Amino acid sequence: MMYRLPPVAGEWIDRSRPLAFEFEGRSFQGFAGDTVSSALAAAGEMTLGRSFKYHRPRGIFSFANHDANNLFQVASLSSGWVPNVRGDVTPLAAGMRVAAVNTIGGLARDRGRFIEWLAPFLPVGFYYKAFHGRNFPRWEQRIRAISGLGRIAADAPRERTPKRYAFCDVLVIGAGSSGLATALSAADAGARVLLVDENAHAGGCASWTGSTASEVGALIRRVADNPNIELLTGTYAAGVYADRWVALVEPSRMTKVRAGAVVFATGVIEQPAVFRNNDLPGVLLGSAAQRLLRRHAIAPGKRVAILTANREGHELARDLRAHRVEVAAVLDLRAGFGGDAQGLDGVRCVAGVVPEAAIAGSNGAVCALRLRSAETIKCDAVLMSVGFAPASGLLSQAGAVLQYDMALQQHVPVKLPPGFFAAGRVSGIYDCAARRQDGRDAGAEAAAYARGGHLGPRASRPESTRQVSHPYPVFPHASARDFVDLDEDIQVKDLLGSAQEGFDSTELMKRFSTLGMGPSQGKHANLHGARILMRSRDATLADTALTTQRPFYHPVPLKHLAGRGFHPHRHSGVHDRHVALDANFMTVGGWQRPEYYHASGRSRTECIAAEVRAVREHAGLIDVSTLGKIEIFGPDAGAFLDRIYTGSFSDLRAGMTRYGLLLDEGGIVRDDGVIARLADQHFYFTTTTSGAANVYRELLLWNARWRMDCAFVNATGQRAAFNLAGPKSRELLQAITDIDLSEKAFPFLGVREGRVAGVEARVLRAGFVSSLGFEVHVPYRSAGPVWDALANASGVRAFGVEAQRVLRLEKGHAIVAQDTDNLTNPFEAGMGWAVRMQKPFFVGQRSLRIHVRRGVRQKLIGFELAPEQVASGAAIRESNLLIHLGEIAGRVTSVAQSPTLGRTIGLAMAAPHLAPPGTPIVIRGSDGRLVSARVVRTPFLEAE
Amino acid sequence: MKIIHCPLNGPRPLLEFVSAGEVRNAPDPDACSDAEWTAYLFNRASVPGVKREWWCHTPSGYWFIAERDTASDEILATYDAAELPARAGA
Amino acid sequence: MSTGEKAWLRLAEPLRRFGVKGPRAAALLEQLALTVPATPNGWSPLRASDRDDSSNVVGRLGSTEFFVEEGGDASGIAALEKLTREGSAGAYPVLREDFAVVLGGARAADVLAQVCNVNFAVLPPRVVVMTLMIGVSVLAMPQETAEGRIYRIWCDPSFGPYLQSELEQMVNQ
Amino acid sequence: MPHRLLKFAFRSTVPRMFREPERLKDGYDVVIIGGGGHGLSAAYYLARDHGIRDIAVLEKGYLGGGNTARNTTIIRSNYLTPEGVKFYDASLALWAGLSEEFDFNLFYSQRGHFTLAHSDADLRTARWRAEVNKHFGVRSEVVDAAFVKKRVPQIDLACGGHSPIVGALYHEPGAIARHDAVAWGYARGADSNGVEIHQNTEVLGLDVRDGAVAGVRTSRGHISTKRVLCAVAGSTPRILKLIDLDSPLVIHPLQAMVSEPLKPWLDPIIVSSSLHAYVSQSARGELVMGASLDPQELHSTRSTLDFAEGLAAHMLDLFPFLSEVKVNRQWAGMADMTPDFAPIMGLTPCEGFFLDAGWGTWGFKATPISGKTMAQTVATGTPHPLITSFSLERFARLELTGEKGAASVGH
Repeated sequence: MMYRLPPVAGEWIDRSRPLAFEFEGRSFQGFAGDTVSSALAAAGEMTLGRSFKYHRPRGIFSFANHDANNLFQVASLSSGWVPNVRGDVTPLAAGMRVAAVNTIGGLARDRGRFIEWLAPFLPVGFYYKAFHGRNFPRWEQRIRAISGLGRIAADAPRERTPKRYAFCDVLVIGAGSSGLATALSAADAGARVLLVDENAHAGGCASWTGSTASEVGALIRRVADNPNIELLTGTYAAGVYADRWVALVEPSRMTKVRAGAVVFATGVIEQPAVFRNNDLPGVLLGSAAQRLLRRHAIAPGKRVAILTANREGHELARDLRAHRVEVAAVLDLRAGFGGDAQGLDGVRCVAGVVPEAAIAGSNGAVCALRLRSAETIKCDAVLMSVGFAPASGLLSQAGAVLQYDMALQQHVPVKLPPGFFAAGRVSGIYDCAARRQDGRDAGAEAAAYARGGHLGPRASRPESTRQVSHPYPVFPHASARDFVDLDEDIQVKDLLGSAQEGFDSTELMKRFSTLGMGPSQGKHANLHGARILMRSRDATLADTALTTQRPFYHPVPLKHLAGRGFHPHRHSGVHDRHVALDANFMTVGGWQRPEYYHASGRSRTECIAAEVRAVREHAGLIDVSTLGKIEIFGPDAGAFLDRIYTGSFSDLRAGMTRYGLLLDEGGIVRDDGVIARLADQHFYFTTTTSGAANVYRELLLWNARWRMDCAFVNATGQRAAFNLAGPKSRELLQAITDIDLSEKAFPFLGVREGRVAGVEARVLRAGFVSSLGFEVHVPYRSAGPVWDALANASGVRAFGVEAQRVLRLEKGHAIVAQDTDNLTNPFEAGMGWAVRMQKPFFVGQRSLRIHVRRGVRQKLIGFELAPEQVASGAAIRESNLLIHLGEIAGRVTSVAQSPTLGRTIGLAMAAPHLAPPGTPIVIRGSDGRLVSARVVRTPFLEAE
Repeated sequence: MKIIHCPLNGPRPLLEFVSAGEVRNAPDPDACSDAEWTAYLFNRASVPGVKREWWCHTPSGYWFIAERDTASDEILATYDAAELPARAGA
Repeated sequence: MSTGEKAWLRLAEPLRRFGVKGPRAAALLEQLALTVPATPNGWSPLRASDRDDSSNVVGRLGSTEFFVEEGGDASGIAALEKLTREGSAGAYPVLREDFAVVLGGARAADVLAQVCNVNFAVLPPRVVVMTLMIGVSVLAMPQETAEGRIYRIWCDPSFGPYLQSELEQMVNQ
Repeated sequence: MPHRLLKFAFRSTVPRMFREPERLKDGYDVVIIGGGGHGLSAAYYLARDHGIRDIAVLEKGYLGGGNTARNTTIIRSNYLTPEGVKFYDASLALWAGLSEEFDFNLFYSQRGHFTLAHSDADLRTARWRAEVNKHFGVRSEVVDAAFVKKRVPQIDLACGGHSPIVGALYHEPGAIARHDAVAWGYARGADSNGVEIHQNTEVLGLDVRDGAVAGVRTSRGHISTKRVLCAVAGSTPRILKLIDLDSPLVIHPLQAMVSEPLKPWLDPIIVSSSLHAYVSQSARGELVMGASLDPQELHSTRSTLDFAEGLAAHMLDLFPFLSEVKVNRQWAGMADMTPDFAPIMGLTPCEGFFLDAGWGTWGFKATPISGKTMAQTVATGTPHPLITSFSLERFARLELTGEKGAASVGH
């Protein structure tokens, strides 16, 4: 059983700050500096979780976020229940409530454990081979219910954690002895260094692999004192992206750092020995025991057996004894262990050991280890130190090439992309002095690269020949439970079975067996998986590549990725007026636009109808500031517009406007607007609200290609625009402007500059919603007073987008992208009148020639419903289909009940043979009812 | 995120740019056949390799040329469109 | 990187703004004895007589467009408006109703780091940066003043309320 | 417990699911380039329905290792155009029976599919699709926000107040399946019908004589054949280059990411075209999340951080309580996009060279029907009626399909 030791030099816990918390409903106490798992271990809790598939009891294994044994459902004071909290690395907080995930009825009495009895019936991929057929939905429900781990809490709040950008010359990932040395040498070379480590404190494993705590402490202090180094602990690099863009995940923030150079000092991940019951609580990695011991002053057990194949295992034994922990035996898989066992007199050291099985005691944790020699060693902990794999996830994300070194029995980077460097054990260098040397060299190289320089090849690379990894510490058992992947409960036979069935490449095996697909992404499993596969094919790891490693290195909470969540939106210069008028807003192209204005006691429809009537009978005012507004200056301005729009503009008289239709090169309608000529070399024109940004950018692109002599200004946001429409608009506007609005002085389609309400304005005669109307364009900051002057004119009523839709429909005007789609050309949209085919050139012209020759395949028509249909409650909505002889013959693109005409009118894209006015058509309502209508000429409303 | 060296604004993250795809010369619309025209409209040289593309730095509305390897996403050169004839000739 | 002192945000009222672009825009500035920043995307005090920390500045956007911000009687802007309105070939008026703020304080850089992916530390002192700030196109200009380094920021006025509220939230944290 | 499980307890060895032929033969009746879902499915139906068994499927990497392994497994038929709806509806009909047919559980799971509408423009498109779907007997309906809330009680209809959900297109047949298993199932089916599957076999060249296919040069030797079917998605341009065939295909990365396993809470598939995000929960409990294509052409499966950031933000707009849920892994596939968001299927100017491409973001759901229709097309030399509007010539005729209107997020 694990227990807390007296103070250990350099321990991370603060014994003066006890923290009370709850686990599975029972009360516990740990210390500040504990993780959830270490606090439980210190209290002697061996079983901390249940496994994914068989619900086997599980405890501390890697104690380093390399396995998923200890996943918890945690509620802290600050948050609701959080799923899948990694207890091994999550700092303990006062008042935490902790429960194991994936149990049915609690950790101790987990009813899920009975699933293991079915194990013989559940070979690898069993779910592919059963459950299908009639009853699948029922089976699937059960399978879903037992799969998955943590539970979401639907009432949990949206956490808004900040994100920040950072820049550094050299980013060093990993603050072990190699990383610390790297950072110092890079900083000495003048680089600004960012040093990150996922642990709560720097130092890594240095203090138990060759250095003393004080040596490491000294290194850390030098780093802390160096003004050129910023050290971030409790921070992991989650992903490495293009151009050395690295995601750093801190507890409550994500930093996106752009590094001039990156050094991976990420170290290694200890790999387990595979034998029967190697997953029992109390069977853990040697490095896990070291972390428990040195950081949290926890003894792995009262009487421990060490299963090893390297010097590290023997050092562990020495270390444990130094802390008065009884070592039952050091069991070495190697034929002999030379000098490794020095200083272990009195401890039984056996060479050439083959483990048979770990044996569970009454508490479910290990109580003995049986060897193939039939000997059984009583112990309450088995510590495995048989080899390592490089922590190479980030390296392979960066595009490094790793190769399996047969001498080391480890993958090592053989090729790193420019700007990336590696140092220390990740490169297979284990000797402590050599690791620091390697770090110093890498730091110098990285600093030089970040400055745009390059150091020559190193005089000498530290030798990396000491073999610390056993080539095949896998000891399959006839009755299995010899786990390769603890996340997924994958045993040796599962992998052999996959290979046997034909899934005998690393990728296929992974996918069929789900090896490495669990929360720890195979950190402790992929290597052995590959070894087992290769052996089954009589090959070695040198002959294959590991499966691709992708972001993230450790999982990242959505809140860190999402950040505060920004939603850019635009307000017109009179937004406050709309609010004051109780507008119902809608979002259009990023703008907040009034859909209609609430009137007390009136329904939405009534409000819209009233707004329409105001325009028809008197005058209405709409804010059209959202329209794109572009100016073109220069000698070629007219010629340029001739090439862009379908109409001709070089012959447009100054003071006049003309409709502009924009196509793409395929001849499809893209955008439209009104183009005004203010002076010989000065045009001002509008685009649709949603098209504004793209149209402006497209014009710039065309001119980057044509290089004509004109300059462009995007005035969209800089100018406000209001349309005063209706029979009374002229006299009302005349009262507040110095422009002569008389028909003679200011004809239809005219444009004038002058003052409106004392503000410099451009005024366009607009006919979109009514025969008589004036669009007033003024600077953004003057919008308020001008709106007030117009809105306060007698009887003027503000109207919104919905009323505008009805009004323009009555006038038979199509809206691009509502009444047209991705295949519509101008002739089909009834806009042929705006196309000057005889012009020398315009965008889309060449394609139109083909369209014309082929003839139209659809036509935009106007229709109206027979009054009796409306009376009978027939409802037609936009996108309802036209049906002809049982086939689809078109669709409704716009429809509305016209308050002015008292009829339901609409536009539809229809088969050409239905186009002639008077043709009866049939529309299928959403309820399936067939409604008869009649094609009519547009505009529906000639003149008010 | 990728860095693009805008000839006007210097190195900036991809976020600030949009691309209009490969630099392509339209055939003479009056001389070419329908087939040649539709081929220009739709067909692309989409085999991976180094391509000359139109890129726009959106905050400044500046269009320029980037030579990008569509296999590695590496950008080998960026320059003002005025240099296009010279570079294309080269 | 950051002292205890916070960052602050100030609306750049009542300064006036105007722009001019076109092949002869630079000539027009010179004609009015206004400074023409030497390099594209550089800025300088509006007149030779203006000090480095003056609020009267002219920024060069690319090579042929200029952005002027001026306080007091804004006589420079008035002159530019007049000439361009009368139509001066090759120099065209650009209406500038921008939303304008000044970000300053010891932790201004920390605020910028949350909203903008430009490393001002490595840029020349008299630079005008056209970039994106939390999704909005802005002009940003660092300036050394008695209050220390400040950042003058301009954007399309319709985005003003959004940018202001987001920046204020961050400044207040 | 299903009886099928019983036999496992008493069986030590299991047969290979598909053989691993030692060497390539000198010639085959049909050569299929691409051992993904589409290629294997075509091989299966050629052998089963058309008695053509002398087939080699050539796979550059491992079985189903391309987009079959990388897609997010959403299956639906709620398309916009008649040709699209009919094609994918036929696919769903085949999907339903596959597990039984292969005696291999593909975990084909009908979950219902919501396309959320955040604006009246969204609703207009939703209704358009619903009306066309219903016309062809496909179960799709425009539903209101309350209905969405009923099926997904946890969703935030206000989307944080930024783009409220005003309704949705609900497509009851919407389903997911275990993507790898689809390739394996077809491989097993093809293999048992005599088809040879050759992994790690790359096509290096194509022999064309007098405008007709004559043979295939591979990394493992030369094959003579008169019929070649190309089903290689993102690698199509590379293959077409071998016979100098131009196409409108452009390759874009399509990215996705997956969360840690959670206890089941999300039943249906949720798509928001305005927010460019979609999500479903797999049988393992993982949230499988994706968005729209990367904007630039790129022949790579690299991941980007900004993708994960943007998608995460939108996920939290829809499901704010997922703030603490962790994303385990992101990845990408190479989508071969067409200008009109519809596939390119059928004959080509090169006689005997058949093309199954342009699968963009919709290839997985078409796996069965693309195989079935291409099999008939290859066997008879004339396009299957369901694919005539997907021909390569449609672009030269300026007769594009109208699918683009509904495909802002291809899932």
